[in-house]
Amino acid sequence: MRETSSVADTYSGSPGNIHSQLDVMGDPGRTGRYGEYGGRYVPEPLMAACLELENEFRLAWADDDFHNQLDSILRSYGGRPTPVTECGRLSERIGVRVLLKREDLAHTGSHKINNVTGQALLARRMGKNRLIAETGAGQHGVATATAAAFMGMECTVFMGEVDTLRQELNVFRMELLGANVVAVKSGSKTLKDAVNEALREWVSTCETTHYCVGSVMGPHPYPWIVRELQRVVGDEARDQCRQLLGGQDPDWVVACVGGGSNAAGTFAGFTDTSSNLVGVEAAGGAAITHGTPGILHGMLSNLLQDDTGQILEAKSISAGLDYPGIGPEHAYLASVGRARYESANDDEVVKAFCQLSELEGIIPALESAHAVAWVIREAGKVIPFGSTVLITLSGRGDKDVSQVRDILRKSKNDNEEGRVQVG
Amino acid sequence: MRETSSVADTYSGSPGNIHSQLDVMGDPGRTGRYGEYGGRYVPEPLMAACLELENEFRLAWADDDFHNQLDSILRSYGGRPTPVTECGRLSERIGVRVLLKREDLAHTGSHKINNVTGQALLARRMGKNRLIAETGAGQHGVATATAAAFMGMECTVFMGEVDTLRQELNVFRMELLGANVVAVKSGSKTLKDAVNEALREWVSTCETTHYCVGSVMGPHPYPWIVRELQRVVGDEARDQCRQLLGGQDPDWVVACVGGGSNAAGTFAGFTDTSSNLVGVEAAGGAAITHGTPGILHGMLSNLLQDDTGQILEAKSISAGLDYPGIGPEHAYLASVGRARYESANDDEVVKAFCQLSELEGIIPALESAHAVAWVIREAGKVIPFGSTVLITLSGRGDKDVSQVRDILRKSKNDNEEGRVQVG
Amino acid sequence: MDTGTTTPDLLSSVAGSGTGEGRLGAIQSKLLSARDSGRKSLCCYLMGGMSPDWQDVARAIENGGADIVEIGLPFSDPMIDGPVIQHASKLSLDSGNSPMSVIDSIPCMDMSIPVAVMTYYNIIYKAGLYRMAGRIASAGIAGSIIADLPVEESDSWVTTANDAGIENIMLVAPTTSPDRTKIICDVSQGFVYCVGTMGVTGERDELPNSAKEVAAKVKAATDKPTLVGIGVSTPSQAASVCAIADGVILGSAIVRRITEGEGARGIENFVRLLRRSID
Amino acid sequence: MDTGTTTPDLLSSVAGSGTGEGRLGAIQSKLLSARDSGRKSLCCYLMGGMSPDWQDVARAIENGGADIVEIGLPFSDPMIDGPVIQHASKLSLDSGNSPMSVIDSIPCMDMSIPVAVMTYYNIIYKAGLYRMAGRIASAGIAGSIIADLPVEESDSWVTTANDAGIENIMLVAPTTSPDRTKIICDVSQGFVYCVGTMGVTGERDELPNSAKEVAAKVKAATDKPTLVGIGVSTPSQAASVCAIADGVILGSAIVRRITEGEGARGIENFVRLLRRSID
Ligand SMILES: Cc1ncc(COP(=O)(O)O)c(C=O)c1O
Ligand SMILES: Cc1ncc(COP(=O)(O)O)c(C=O)c1O
Repeated sequence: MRETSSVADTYSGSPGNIHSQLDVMGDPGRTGRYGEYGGRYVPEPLMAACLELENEFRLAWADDDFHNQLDSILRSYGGRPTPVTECGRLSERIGVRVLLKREDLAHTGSHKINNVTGQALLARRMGKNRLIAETGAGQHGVATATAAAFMGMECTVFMGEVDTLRQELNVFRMELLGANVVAVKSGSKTLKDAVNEALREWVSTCETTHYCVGSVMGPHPYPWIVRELQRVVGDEARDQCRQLLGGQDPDWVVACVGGGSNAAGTFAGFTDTSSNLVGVEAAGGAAITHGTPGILHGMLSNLLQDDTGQILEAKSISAGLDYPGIGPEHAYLASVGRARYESANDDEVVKAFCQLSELEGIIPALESAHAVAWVIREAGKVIPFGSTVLITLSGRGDKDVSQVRDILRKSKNDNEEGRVQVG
Repeated sequence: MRETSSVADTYSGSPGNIHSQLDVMGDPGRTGRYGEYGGRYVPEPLMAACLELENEFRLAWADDDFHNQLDSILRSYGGRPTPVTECGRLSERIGVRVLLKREDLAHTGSHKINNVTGQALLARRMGKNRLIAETGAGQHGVATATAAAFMGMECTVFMGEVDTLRQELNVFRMELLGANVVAVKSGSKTLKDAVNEALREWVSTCETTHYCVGSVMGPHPYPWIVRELQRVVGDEARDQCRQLLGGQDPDWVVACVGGGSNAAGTFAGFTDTSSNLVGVEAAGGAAITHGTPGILHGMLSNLLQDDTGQILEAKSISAGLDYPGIGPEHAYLASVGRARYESANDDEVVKAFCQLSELEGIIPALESAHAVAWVIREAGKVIPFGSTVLITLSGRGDKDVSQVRDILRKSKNDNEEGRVQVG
Repeated sequence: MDTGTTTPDLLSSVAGSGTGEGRLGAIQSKLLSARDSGRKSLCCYLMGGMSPDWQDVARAIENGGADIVEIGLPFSDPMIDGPVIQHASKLSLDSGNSPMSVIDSIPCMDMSIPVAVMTYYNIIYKAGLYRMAGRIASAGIAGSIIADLPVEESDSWVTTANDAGIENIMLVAPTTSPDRTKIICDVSQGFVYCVGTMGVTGERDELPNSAKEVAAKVKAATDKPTLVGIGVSTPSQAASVCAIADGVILGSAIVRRITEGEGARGIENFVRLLRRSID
Repeated sequence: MDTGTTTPDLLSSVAGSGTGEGRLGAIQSKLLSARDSGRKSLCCYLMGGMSPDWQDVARAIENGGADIVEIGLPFSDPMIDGPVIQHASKLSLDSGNSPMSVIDSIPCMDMSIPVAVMTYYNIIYKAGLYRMAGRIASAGIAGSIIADLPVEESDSWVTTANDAGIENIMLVAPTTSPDRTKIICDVSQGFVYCVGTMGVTGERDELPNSAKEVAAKVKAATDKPTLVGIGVSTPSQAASVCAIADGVILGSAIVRRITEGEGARGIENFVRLLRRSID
């Protein structure tokens, strides 16, 4: 752990199989460090809960019974394994072979169910019968409410007031699932404030309540727990790819990055291969590209912040990527060069959303469309023609259809107005 | 085939394993008869296309390559097999053991993908590069547009104008997938008129276009083709149930019935077992309970119609069950007593929708909620306590969430107004 | 359940049934004698009950020189009809008509040319085949055209209709195979209805090639009168088709005019134009 | 990346570090001498920059009889703060203040009681630990309280702060284990901040039982001054806690009054009430 900076020096900028010797994406230890990133920056009242959680997770994760229970729920309830789909038409169009890991087919429509199922089981193991969660667009909130319903637990979801209005239907969906949704009115009234509020709630209830964090973020052990719970995505995908590719791994493995859980879970399956790993952030929320190291929500990672350390709002078309930070392990992977982080802007993303729909009959989540957009853009450039690319399609786009419709209508109207003015 | 009425006499009213000797749900022959039901009542211009389709299907269905292709797409693209989920909390609540066959996890969110994938492959085999389809709520339209996108085919979907307004988002979804959506302005401007219009379009284009019928309805060979393509639901479910139930079959097998494709596909896996088969219609579209035999859309079956043979509009909370007819094989199964057909009303359905969401974390399609509603109502009555019930959850309810929200709000307001008046 | 379901198992079983043979009905004799005298035949369609003056219009059609008048019995779901006739069907039902009420009003119209009813099978099936055949026959109606009753499914109705003295007219389409054409021609009575185009009823600017082709195909298969309908919209198109066919059937062109408010007089003039174009 | 990341790997490595020993800082000496003279201590919090007159209010707190004034440095995401202090933080930032501007205005306030700053670690981390420690020290500020810097992560800051002569005050919570309490008490300087309740900052009607329990726990573990904050809102609650603790910290009760427009005079009176209740 202490050799971090020398490791970073040796490997930075050179992705490839040289890293297979490293124990990347392993156990971050008691301090929860990924190189210099991670850690556990929480007020003392939360320390006991964090320590208990770490201990319980260590026990559970070493326990075959726990794995069996989790695997069985994910299989018979969550719809795992999800398939890998060969995208014939898109591949032909762009000249690289595209495979999609289909988390859109998982129950509740995204990879989030993998994480919440594991955490709900863990909570039950700890004797806690209540889950709280933060949510941005609502995907993680819906997933948490789902797991709580299935396991008969209480559930409260914190959601920025702005988001509750933007995603009114997801609020109702959570309520249908029996959850109590709290509209957070502090700060920017969006995801980061929902996290703050969930942490605040957790401070006063941590003895009976488990905080079900939605991505590879937060204080140790969350980034580790969530990555391990999402590892199933990468593990499945690697086996499936090897079957499809005659034992080979894909040349590129690409996933979108909000907090970074679907990317972390995917990458975890490929760290010991020679695949190039790419995380794609929203251009307006690119914590790796435009962020600087800082501490938020219990972790040291890259953040969008001003010079005085005030956290900035992320702004992107996809609510699920509207987070001003990134999981600390991604900051680490970027710093050592084992993964690279790129971004895609809103226009490209809408185009990719439409292209994947039209060419493959798969409407991606706007979040996932970031990964697709980057691959489309870089095919024949960064990604050589003829390469094989695995994209994790983290979720389905049904939730985004009305937003995209409005965007397309608006841009159509703008164009028409433009034309009228010209003519 | 000619012994139909004596068969009906012998067995009517006595469901059970006595039927395992019968070739129920087998090949309906060249005439496409299920007892007295079915047939092929189409204008002469469509006969050639129907005959060609039957011939091609017979060849394809006897062809291992075709099955391999289909199975492979359903597996790697469609998300099959879908799991069977044990509903612990609902079971405890109602005193019967409930298992769900999870078609909600299939790509596009319902069992419809099984059918359209098969028909699209069949169309390609016939050298037809264009699909047309009717749709009510939009599920079959979305599924058809999806298959067309995936296979690079053209697609036009006919949808009643009333439905295009009610389900505006699904219209956009189909357009995203590259389909052309035609708002049908004739008749009641709903599903049955969309079928009429699709048939009309087919008359003028049948040499290049395949009509992708959405349920076990229409002229022979459609009811047969669609049942065979949905058989995968029942076949999978039977194996999965036997695994779960120590080699036993469920006592009851229940599915909702619009046209009847998910029920037919499910039942097909269980006809040779001793399971009781139950199809649940919408109370406002109960063609078996309230309909009389007649001819519509190319088939002889039970229809909602007036004394003079004019077809009536079905009215239910779930657009997918708003069809005034039912697949002819269901009329047959009802007449010989191999399956029974029940109905659930809108109130029960909304309640079941909420209960399944809250108890199991699964938001069902309103269509599927009919099957759940009947089981909840009859647990401990028609269904003895302690029985095992397999319900096919034909689809997910995301599409219905906003409608249910409006219904619940309205009934809450009504109640409050009522209270105010009383007080 | 009535006899509507006793359909033949296979097309081949129909082939030899020869229901088309035997004594000639009013429609077939009229059309044959026209042909024998070198005249082309004209059959005009209107939807029963579509307008308050529909009975006058039917008589105007007779007066204009049609050989046969075809009267639609309204059905909620007219699958082979285009917008014009769909709308007429809806108008009829909306003004309180029913298939039976249309049938029952035929006798008092006192037509002297043969009348055929055109409808969909459910109308007959729901009423009961025997009952419906009796009702049609007692109304003095000579023939029936059931749009969605292909030859495979036609046995029950043909038998019942024949017993009541009704000629059942069958359709041949451009896509109908030669073998099948032969069988349909055998079974069809009155005349053989050649579907002039692959499509629904409705007017078209151009006469499709298929109109003549299907007529030629049918004429090669049978001696029965061969009329072309669907896709024939104007006097000149009618004339063109009659170069091959024994006559034409016009529906939408007439129904549209009625819908647009053209009265009996106007329709009579239009029919006269048609008559002249094929004479 | 700066030294903020050189944290101890294990809690145990902190235990022996004994940073709490050595020469006493201004805060700790003041509180110890109060205790030695049998007086309870009062520490009052306000958010720097939250109102135009905040500096006057700080002086009023001194005049009212507080022993320590705690000044919040505004942060956008104050995770352990309830709505009252969150809002104050936002008010401060919205009126153009920054953590540095607050620090820089302390000297001219000319306080004669020790000042501690209270903030979140990102404010320090982003500025750079060394730079921030220097700035705080040159402003004459005696102590720091970093809400989200638990003992495991505190090594770098404590070292840097100590070098600059700043006392870093650490928190003990009701859920903190005995072992851990011991370690935190060892590391904490100035005083030990006992978190009186499991919850965020904010006023409460009742003094939670945990307030006295945590004070007792800490007093059993250390001789350092033991002050209870979070969950203490009124003079009588303050008095009640001081039955066990060496003093109390009031934040939200003061900040709310400022937010509601209470000026320096009003706050001074409130502080006087508090002072009287614990004397
Ligand atoms: C479909 C989908 N993909 C991706 C994300 C981003 O989260 P993460 O980066 O943790 O995978 C979200 C978050 O809501 C999401 O809903
Ligand atoms: C989810 C779902 N279930 C059921 C149905 C009814 O169709 P069927 O009876 O053919 O299964 C539909 C039709 O749209 C549907 O969308």
